[in-house]
Amino acid sequence: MNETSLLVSLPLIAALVAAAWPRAATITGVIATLGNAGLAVVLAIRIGQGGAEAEALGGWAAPLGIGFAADGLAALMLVMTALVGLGVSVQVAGAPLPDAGRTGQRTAFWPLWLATLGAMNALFLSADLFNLYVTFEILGLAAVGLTALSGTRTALRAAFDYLSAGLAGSLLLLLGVALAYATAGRVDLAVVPELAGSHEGRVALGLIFAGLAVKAALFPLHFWMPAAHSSAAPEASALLSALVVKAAIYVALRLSIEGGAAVELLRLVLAVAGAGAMLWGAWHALRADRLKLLVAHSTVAQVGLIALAIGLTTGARDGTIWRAAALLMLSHALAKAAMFLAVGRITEELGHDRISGLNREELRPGAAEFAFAIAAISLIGLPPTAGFVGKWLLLDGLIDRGAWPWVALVLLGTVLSAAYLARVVSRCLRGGPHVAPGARRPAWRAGDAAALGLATAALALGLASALPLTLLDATLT
Amino acid sequence: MTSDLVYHVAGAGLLAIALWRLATCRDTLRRITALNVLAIGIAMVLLASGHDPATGVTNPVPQAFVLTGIVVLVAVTAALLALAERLEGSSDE
Amino acid sequence: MTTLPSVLGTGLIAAGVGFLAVAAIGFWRLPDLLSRLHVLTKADTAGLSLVALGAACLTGTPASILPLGLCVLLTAISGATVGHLVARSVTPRGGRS
Amino acid sequence: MIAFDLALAAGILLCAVSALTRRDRTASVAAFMVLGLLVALSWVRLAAPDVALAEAAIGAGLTGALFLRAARRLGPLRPAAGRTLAVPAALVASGLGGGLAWVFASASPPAIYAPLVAASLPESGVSNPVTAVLLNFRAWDTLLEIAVLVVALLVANLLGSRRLVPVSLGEMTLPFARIVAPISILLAGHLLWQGSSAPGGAFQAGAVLAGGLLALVLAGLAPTGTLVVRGALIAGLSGLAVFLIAALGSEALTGSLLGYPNRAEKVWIVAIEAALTLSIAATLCLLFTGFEKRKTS
Amino acid sequence: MTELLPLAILMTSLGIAPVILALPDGWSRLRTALNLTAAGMKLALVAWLSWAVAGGAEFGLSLEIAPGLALALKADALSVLFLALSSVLWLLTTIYAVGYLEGGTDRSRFFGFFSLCVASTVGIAMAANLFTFVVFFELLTLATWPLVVHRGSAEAHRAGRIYLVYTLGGGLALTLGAVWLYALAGEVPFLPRGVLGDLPQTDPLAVTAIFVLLIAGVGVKAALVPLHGWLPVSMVAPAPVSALLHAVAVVKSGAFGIMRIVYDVYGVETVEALGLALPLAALAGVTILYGSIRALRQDDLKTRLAYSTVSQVSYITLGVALVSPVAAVGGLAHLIHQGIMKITLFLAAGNFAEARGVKTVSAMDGMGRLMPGATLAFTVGAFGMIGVPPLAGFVSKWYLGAGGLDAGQPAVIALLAGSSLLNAAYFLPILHRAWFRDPPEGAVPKRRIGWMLALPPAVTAALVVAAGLLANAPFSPLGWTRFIVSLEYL
Repeated sequence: MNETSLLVSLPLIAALVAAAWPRAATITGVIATLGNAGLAVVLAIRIGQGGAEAEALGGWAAPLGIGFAADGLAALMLVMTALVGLGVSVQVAGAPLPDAGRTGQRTAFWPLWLATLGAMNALFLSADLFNLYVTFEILGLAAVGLTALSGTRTALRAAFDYLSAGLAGSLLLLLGVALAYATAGRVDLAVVPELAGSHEGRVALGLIFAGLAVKAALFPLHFWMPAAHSSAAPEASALLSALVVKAAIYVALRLSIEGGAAVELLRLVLAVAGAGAMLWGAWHALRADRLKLLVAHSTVAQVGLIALAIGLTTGARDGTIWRAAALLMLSHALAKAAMFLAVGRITEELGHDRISGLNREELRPGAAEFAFAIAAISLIGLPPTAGFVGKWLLLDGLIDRGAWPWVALVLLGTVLSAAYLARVVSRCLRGGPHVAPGARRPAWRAGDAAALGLATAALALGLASALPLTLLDATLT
Repeated sequence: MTSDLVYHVAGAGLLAIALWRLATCRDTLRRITALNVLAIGIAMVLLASGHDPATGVTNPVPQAFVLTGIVVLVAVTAALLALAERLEGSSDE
Repeated sequence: MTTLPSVLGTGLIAAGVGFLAVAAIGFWRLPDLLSRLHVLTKADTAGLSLVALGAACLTGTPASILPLGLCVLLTAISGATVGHLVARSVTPRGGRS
Repeated sequence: MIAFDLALAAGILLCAVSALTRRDRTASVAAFMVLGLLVALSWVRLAAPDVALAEAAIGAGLTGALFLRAARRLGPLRPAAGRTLAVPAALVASGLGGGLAWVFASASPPAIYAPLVAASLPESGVSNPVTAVLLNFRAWDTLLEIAVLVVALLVANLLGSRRLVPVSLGEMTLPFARIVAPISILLAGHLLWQGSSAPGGAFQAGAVLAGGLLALVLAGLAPTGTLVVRGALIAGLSGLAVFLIAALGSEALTGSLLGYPNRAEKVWIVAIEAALTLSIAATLCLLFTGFEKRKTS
Repeated sequence: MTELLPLAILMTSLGIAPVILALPDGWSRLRTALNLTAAGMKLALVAWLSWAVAGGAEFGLSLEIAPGLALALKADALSVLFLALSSVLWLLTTIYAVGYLEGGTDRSRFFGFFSLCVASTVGIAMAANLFTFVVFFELLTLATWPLVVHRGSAEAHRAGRIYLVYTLGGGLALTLGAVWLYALAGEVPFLPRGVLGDLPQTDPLAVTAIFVLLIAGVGVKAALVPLHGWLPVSMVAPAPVSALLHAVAVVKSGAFGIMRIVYDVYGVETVEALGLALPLAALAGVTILYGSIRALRQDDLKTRLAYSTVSQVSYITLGVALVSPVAAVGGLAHLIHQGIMKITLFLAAGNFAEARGVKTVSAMDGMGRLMPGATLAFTVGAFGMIGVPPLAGFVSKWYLGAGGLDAGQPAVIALLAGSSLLNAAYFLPILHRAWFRDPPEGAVPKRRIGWMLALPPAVTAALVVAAGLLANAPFSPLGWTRFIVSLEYL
C-alpha cells in the first residue's frame, strides 16, 4: 500500500477509533502519530531520492479526478507536521492528570488532533483546488475544536470568532474556486497558470488569496488569531500556531510558484499584507502583558514574515526566496510549538502567565525556560538555528532582486522580534521574590522533554538545512 | 437576457447582501445566517456557470461541488450554533 | 394535444392554485392567528391535493401517482399536526379546552 | 420562462433581505427557510435536481431547524452597534456584488468536464452523472466531506450542547410521527437506490431519514438514554469508517486509492452509499438533538 | 585523525557546555573537574595544532548546510594566534572563576555559558569563511549575555539590555553585509590577500558599503568609538566575566574580525585602493585618545579599566589599518599582549574587591601592604599598558610606532606618545595610592584569597614579563605574528 494513501487515511481511522472508544484514545493517538511520522519520513526519503510523484486517485486523471502531488515541498510539510505532532502528542500523552475534569478534555483532544493531522496531510498532498477547500473545512473545524477544548468562556468566544472567520475565509476561497471553474472550466492545480493569464482568472486567484489571508491571519484580516491562539490549552495552541496556520501559507506558496510571473501584483499585495502583519504582530507582542498573548502575536508577526517572503518570490522555480520561505515555515513550526509547550509549563508552574510576574527566586532557569530561549533565538533568526539560515537565504534572494526596501523591512521585523522576545527571556534571568505563593515545580519532571526536544530540533535543523533544501529540489513543476 | 444571467445576478446579489450584513452586524445568529446566505450565493453562481443554455444540461461536476458545499456548510453551521449556544449558556452561569 | 386528461389536469391545477391564492390572501388579511391558521390549513390541503391530482392527470403514468399521493398524504398530516401545535402554543394552558 | 426566473430571483433576494434584516428571530429564520425552498426551486430551473433535493432537505430543512433551535436558546437580537457603517458598507458590498456578477456572467467555462464525464460514465458503474462524480470520479472529495461531518459531530460532542428535551406535544403528534417515520425510511431507501440512475443519493436519503428520526424524537417516541446517544454517535462515525476501509480495500485490490474493481463499481458504490445514508442520518440527528442532558433553565 | 583537530578543539568547550548547563548547581566538584579537564585538553590540543601549523600543515573541515553556505573550520597561523590566547586564558580564568564564585548561585548556568562563550571564540578563530564567522560571532553575543546579567539585579539587567542592543545591532549590520557580499561574490572564504577578485573594480560602491557594514558589525564588539557604549556599562558583571569580555572573548573577537575582513576578505591592498584604510586608522586613533581621556575621570576601578580597554584594543585596529608590515606586526602582537595585560589587571582588581571590598580608585590606599601579590601583578599589568620596557606593551607600541613611520604617517608617533602619557596619567595614581599611602585604619579582610584566586593573576603577570623579555624567541607572540605578516605581505 502506498505511503500517501496511508498518510491520509491512517490518522482519520485513528480519529474514529479514538472517538468511538475514549478509553483507548491516548494509546491510539500515540500509535497513529508515531506511525504517521514513520510514513512521512519514508515518503520524504523516497521523494528525496526518486523525485516527485503524482498519483491520480481512483485511476481518474485530473482534471476530472483528483490528483495527489507528492513532491519535495509537500514532503517537507508532511515531515514538519509529523515531527511537531509527535512532540505535542508526547506532551499530551505524558501529562499527569491533576483532576478528573481533565480526563474528558484529554480524550476529546485525540480525535480532534488526529482529524487535524489527517486533514493537513490531505491538504499538503492535494493537487485540486476544490479538494483543498474541503480539507480546509476539516482543518478549520478540528482546529476550532482544539481551541474550545479548555472550555473557558474566553476560549469559547475565541473559538466562535475563529470558526466564523475561518468559514468566511473558506467561502472566499470557494468563491474563488467557483470563478476559477467559470473561467477555465476545471479546478485542478495545473489550471493556475492558465488562470493567471486572464482577468477573470486573476480575480479568481485574488479571491483565493484573500481567503487564504483570512486563514493565515494576515493584516488586516488577522483579528481573530491572537485570541484564539492565546486562550486555547497550551498543547492546542502549539498545534494551531505551529501547524494549522501553515496550511494556508502552504497553499499560498504553492499558488505563487504555480502562478509564475503573471501573478506579480497579487504577490505584491500578499507581501504588503505580510509586512503589515509582521509589524502589527510585533507591536502588539511588545505591548502584551501576558506570555501566551505575546507568543500568539509573535505568530502573527512571523507568519507575516513568511507571507512577505512568499510575496516576493520571483515566480521562478529555482528561486532562492521561496526556499527560504519553506525553511522559515519549518523552523517556525518547530520553534513555535516548543515555545507554546514551554509557556504551558511555565504557566503551570507559576499559576499565571503575566510577564511582569516571571521573576524567580531561584535564578537557575529550568528546562522550560531554556527551551523558550532556544525557540526565541530561532524565531529571531540568530545562528545557528534554522531561522537564521532561512533569513540568510531570504536576504540573499532579496538583495539579488535589489529589493532594498524589503530588506529594510525584514531587518526591522528582526529587530522587533528580538525586542519582544528579549522581554521574556531577560525576565526569566531576573531575580526577585515574586514567586506566587503555592507555586512550585510540579512533580512531573519529564514535562519539559517535548518542548526541549522541539527547540533542539529547531537548533539542529540550522546545521542540517541542507536536508530540507535538497528535498525542495524535488518540487513538481 | 437569458435565465443564466438572471441567476448570476441573483447569486451576486445574495453575495452582496450577505457581505453587507457580515460587515455591519455583530449578532451571532445573524452572522451565521449571513454566512449561509453567502454560501447559497456562491452555489448559485457556480451552478449558473455550469449550466449550458444550449443543451439545458448542467455540468455534473459543479453540481457535485455544490452538493458537497451544502453538506459541509450544514456541518459548520451546526458547530457554530453549538458554540453560540454554549457561549450564551456560559454567560448565564 | 388537447386531450381530455390534459384539459382536466390543467383545470384541476388552476383550481388548486385558486385555493392556494385564496389561502394566501386570507393569511394576509385575516386579523388573528387562529383564523389565519384556519384558512391556511384547510385551503392549503385542498389546494395542494387539487394540484397533485392535476399533475397526475397531466403525466398520466401510474408510476407518478404514488409519489404524488405520498406528497398529499404528508402535507395533510403535517398541516394538521403543525396547525394543532401552533394553536396549542398560543392557547393558555387550562384555558378553553 | 424568463418571467418565472425573474420572479424567482426577486423572491430569493427578497427572502434573503428579510432573513437578514427582520428583528424577530423566528421570522428571520422562517424567511431563511423560505429562501432555501425558493433556491431549491431555482436549482430545478438550472437543471440540477440532485442539488435541489439536497438543498431542500439539508439546506432549508435541517439548517432551518438548527436555526430555530438556536433562535429559541439565544434570546432576542442585540441592538446593532453602529449605523454609521451601514451606508458605506452597503455601497462597497453592492459594488463587489456588481463586479462579481459581471465577472461571472462574462466568463464562460470551456467544456472540459462534460465530455470527460460523458466518456467515463460507462466505466463508473452508475448512470446518474452526479452520483458518478460524487462517489467515483471525485470520491475523495466526498470522503473528506464526510470527515467534515464527523469532525462537526466531535466538536458538538465536545461542547456538550444541550440535549433537546421533547416537551409533551399532545396526542396529535403521535400519529404524525408514526406515519412519517416509516415513510421516511421507505423514501430514504428509494432515494438511495434511485441515486445510481436518477436524482438522489446518500445525502438526500440521509437527510430524509434524519427528518423521520427527528419526528420520532420530537414526539417523544425515540429512546433517549445515554447508551442510545452513544450508539448514534458510533453510527455517525461508522460512515467514514466504511468509506475509509473501502478506500484502502480498493487500493489493496486495484492498487489505486478509491479505484473500485472493474465491473463491481456499482456494488461498491451502493454499499458505501448505504453506510453513508445511515451515518449521515445519525449525524444530522445528533447535531440537532445535542448530546448532554442539562438542566433546562 | 589529525584532520579533525579543529573540530576536537571546538568540541572541548562546545560539547561540555550543555553538560554543565544540565548539572544541578550543587555538584560543584564534578563541574569543576569537567571544566578544568576540558580547558586542559583544549590547551594541549591547541599546542599540538600550533606545532603542526608551524610545520606547514593545513587543516580544513566543512559542512554544507545550504547551497553555497558551508560551516567551515580551518586552522591557519592567524587562527592559532587567537586560539592560543583564548585557550591559555580560558584555563586561567576558569580556575579563577571557580574560586571567585565559590558558594554563589547559578554556577552551572555561569560555567555552561562560560564554556559556550569560549567555544564561540574558538569558532571565530577557526572560521574558514565569512558565514561561519558570522555564526560564531552571533553565538558569542548570545553566550555572553547571560553572563553580563548574571547577578540578576536591576542594574545588571539594564547593562544586559544595553549590551544586547549594541551587539545585536552590530550583528544585524554584520549579517546584512555578509549576505550582501555572498550575493555579490557567491562564496567568501578567508584567504590571505583577499577573495574579492575584480569586484572592487566593477562595483566599488557596493563593496565600500559592505566594508562599512562589516566593520560596523565587528566594530561594536571591538568597541570602536562611537560603538563602545556597552563596554563600560557591562562592568556590572562578575570579575571573571569582565576579564573574559575584555581580554579574550568579546573585544578580541571584534578586533580579530577586523583583521579577517581587512586581510583575508578584502586584502590590504584593496582596502587601501578603495580609500578605506586611512578613515579606519583615523577612527582607531580617535578611539585610542577618547578611551584614555575618559579613563582619567573614572573612580570605579573596573570602569577605568574598561575605558582603558576601549583605547587599547584600537591599537590592534590601528596596526591593521596602517598598511605596513611593521605596524601589522605591532597590531597583531598587541592582540596577545593586551589580552594578557588586561586580564592581569582585571583578575587583580577582582581580588581587591573580593578580599577587601575595594572597588574604587580612591579606596586603593595601602593596597600594596595589604595584598602585595595582587598589587604586584596589577603593577606589572599597568606598566605593560603604559609601555614601560621591557614589558609586553612596549614591544607592540614600538612596532606600531615604527610601522607608522614606515607607512609615512609620523602622526602615529605623536598619537602613541600622547596615549602613553594618558595611560601613565590614569594608572600611576592608582599605583601611587597602593604602594605609598597607608591603609585605612581598622581595615579587615572580607575573605581569604585562596590559591585559585591568587594563582591566575600571578601567571598572567609572569606572561606579560616573558612576552616582553623573550620577544625574539620563535614561539613568542611577536615571533608568531611575524610569521603571519610574512604571509600577508609577501
